[in-house]
Amino acid sequence: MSAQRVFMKGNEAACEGAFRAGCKFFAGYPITPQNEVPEYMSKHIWDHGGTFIQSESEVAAINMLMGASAAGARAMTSSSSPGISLKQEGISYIAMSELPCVVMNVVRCGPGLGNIAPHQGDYFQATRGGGHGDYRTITLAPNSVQEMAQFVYLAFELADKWRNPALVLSDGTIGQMMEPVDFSEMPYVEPPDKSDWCLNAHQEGRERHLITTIYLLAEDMAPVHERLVKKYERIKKAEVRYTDYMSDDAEILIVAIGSPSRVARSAIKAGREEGLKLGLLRPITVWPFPYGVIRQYAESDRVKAIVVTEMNWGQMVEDVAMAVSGKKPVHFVPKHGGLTFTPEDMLEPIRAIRENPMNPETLWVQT
Amino acid sequence: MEAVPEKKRVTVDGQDYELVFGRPASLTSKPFTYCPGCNHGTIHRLVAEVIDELGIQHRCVGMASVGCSVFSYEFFDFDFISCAHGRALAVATGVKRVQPDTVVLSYQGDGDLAAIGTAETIHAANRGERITTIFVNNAIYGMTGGQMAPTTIIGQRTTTTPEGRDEHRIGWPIRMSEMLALLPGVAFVARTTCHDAKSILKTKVAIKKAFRAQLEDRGFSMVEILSNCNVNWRMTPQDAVNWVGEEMTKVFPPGTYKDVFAEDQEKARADAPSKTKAQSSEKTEV
Amino acid sequence: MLLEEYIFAGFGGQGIMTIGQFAAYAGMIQGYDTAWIPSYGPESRGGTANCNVVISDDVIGSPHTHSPNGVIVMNAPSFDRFEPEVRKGGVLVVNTNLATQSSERSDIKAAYVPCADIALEVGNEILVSVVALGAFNALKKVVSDENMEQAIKWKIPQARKDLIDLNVRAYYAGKEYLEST
Amino acid sequence: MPIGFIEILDDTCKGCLLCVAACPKSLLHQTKKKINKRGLYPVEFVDPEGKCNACRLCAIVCPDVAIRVYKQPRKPKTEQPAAAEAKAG
Repeated sequence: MSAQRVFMKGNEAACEGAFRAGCKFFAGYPITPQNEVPEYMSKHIWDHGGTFIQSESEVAAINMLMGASAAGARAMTSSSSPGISLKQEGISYIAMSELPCVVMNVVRCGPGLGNIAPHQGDYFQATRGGGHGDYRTITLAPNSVQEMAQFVYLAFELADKWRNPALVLSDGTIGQMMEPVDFSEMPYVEPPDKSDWCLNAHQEGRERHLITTIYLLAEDMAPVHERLVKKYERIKKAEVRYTDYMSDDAEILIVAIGSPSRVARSAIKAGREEGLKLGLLRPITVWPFPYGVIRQYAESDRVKAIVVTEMNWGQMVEDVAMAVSGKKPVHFVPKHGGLTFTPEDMLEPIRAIRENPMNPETLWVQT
Repeated sequence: MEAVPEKKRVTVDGQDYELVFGRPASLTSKPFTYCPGCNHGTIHRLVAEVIDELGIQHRCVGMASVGCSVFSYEFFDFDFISCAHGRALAVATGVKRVQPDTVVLSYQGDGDLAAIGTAETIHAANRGERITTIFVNNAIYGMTGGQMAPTTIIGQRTTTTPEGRDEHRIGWPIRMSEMLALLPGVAFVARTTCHDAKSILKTKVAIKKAFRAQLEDRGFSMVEILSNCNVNWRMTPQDAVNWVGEEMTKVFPPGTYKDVFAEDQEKARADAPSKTKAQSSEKTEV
Repeated sequence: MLLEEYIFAGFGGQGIMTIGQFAAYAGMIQGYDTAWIPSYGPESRGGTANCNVVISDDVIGSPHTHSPNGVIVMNAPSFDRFEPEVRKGGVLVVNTNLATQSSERSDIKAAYVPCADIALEVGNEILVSVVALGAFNALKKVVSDENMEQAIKWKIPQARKDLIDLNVRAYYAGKEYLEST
Repeated sequence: MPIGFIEILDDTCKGCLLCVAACPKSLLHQTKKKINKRGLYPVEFVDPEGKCNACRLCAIVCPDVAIRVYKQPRKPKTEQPAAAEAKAG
């Protein structure tokens, strides 16, 4: 094992990932369970030549990010569910302005204030745009402290590559836990030069730069939409990421992200000891979603059923069901209210599914 | 609608004439699209003139807010970004912190700055962000068709106060300049009007001071400019500017509410007697 | 295969979170994968608090543990809640200064340590949890004492050398109490 | 010879008439003789007696920068104030 490992919280590791990616601006507002992010940022971002602002609201934070990004900096904000709802306005504007930025959501339980326990109720919000209008945000779902750092690092890269907001969809467990992290794969980088489009004080002798989201005439707006749609199509082709575990010979495929995907790993190990041939497919990008690979599993004769485990009332399961397209039964095993899964919570319904792949108890049926 | 290009000098009947009033360089050639008589145009011109005189056109970055001035970037000839309703000062904060060399201009109306963006306004001011804000207060929502604004005065009829603004139902017009003047982060805040030539010239002086506050790194600056919306007020342009001068100024008294430059001078004056004493004693010694 | 799952529980302010981090960090430098997670929230100030520690020689699945094989309870409510959860063959350390119950289970190894008394002897009441950790690790022996010392030095700022020394002494005091009884 | 004169950009003028009220010599009028590209009646400048002294009040109140003001250069005095101004600046 590497000697370079440091032991830290997921929320702090995310900040370190950001520093290594050259993040120079952070604005945020306190909300549990992501408070370590602004705390860590406020302490360390100055050493990296950046700026930290504790904003008056999440609404202001995301708009500060818009300004910082428009001015050419790699910029990041983080929040937890209710705060991310407030940020949706700004994310919509940033997406339409085609500005890069990174937004991290350490998801807690909603709706409303809910509670501060880990949850996955913001999946739809993250993968369907989230704010008003028609847009998408690249969304990465880490399941370890290592990935908190790595995915924030990657999110900056993808955001700049596509000039689009990139989301890191974490959850309270991943944000709050401490684990060893290895930063050797995350060298410090200089952010790309954006002076060909950013707002700056060096306008002499060049065309002025305009960043706007308003096109009052439909015939002006249509080409902009077309450009965005084409971009999203290219992202869908280029950026799908996923990982699997023991899925080569699996008869029942579990699809999970975030902390439930870790529990699923424990469940698969325990299940295999009692003869259940289980495997895991874990999307890393939930937008773009790995429809193709799930479809392949669904089309395989070996796979008898697909089980989606989520800490919500059923969100990602709809994407999975879309990918499976009725070729195999899709089951949904949820956890509500901020409770966390135990491996047994997953194994018990899976045993029933093995007995009856159409077991109505867990079968996901869309009416 | 390109006008004939400006000539700096013309000769008429053998007599040379110089252009003494033309279009500022910081404005694009596009004619304003505001309603006839609307002071947005006047204020745009004043801001552009000040930017020209300070020689900062190519350092300026503008925030276009939501309201009638949403397309202000069509008219100002420097980098611009259009912001969500009320969020201009948050966006401006981001720009200024990342590019401190820029001169950041935020151009906002009353709905934007004093209703939906109140929090952003107060906190940008309180952080003392080096931003210059032009706050155009015309006591009404112009672009959406004449609804009540936070600055609508008592008794004023709008499409959402058809009987006139009733303070018992909806509260009083909000005085932003007076409020912001209380914040230590604010370097300069003044309220001016645009209802006649004299007040327009005063407005220009205030705008210049506001930019100076930013250029000299003193803090947040804002000029609240009482403007008209003759169309939604259902008045002629002349009646509307008269109403600004006669009625609006009663509720929104023009004046300078915070001025670090004046405070500097006052301090210098207060220190002066002791200095002159010291100097004179030195002299006697010599 | 090594899979150690611990729950440390007590009042907020007793240093429960800190000893969890000591154990997890020590596990990491010993070469294992480790995870630490608090039960976080508003109740973490002054109320009951607990944290989970997982140490494994394989990739760690769930960081939450529901059947721990090692538990420290620093007060009576924590005893009531977690004593029944200890896995068969697991270890339970009880701070007898605040938890006067004793376990009737024969399938676990329980140790009763007057942590607060020992901490006071060492020099400060705030060391109460570190004493418990010393006793706990004397039973567990999963990570070495040297690595525990390293963990203490990692967590406490170098400028507070006095505190580091106190913590190390408290750890060994707990260990010695257990070994002497 | 008049001291000054103004040029009204017909297609920029929106006929708001603020300049008409501002002119101390009443040299500006809404004539309705012509209609501009916007479909509005631009203001007309009529100064047969050469009264305009290029005071700029019309241009100052014009919300559309539709008025250009021209003025005879001051004869020998021009140098001095300009130099003084430059020093002050």
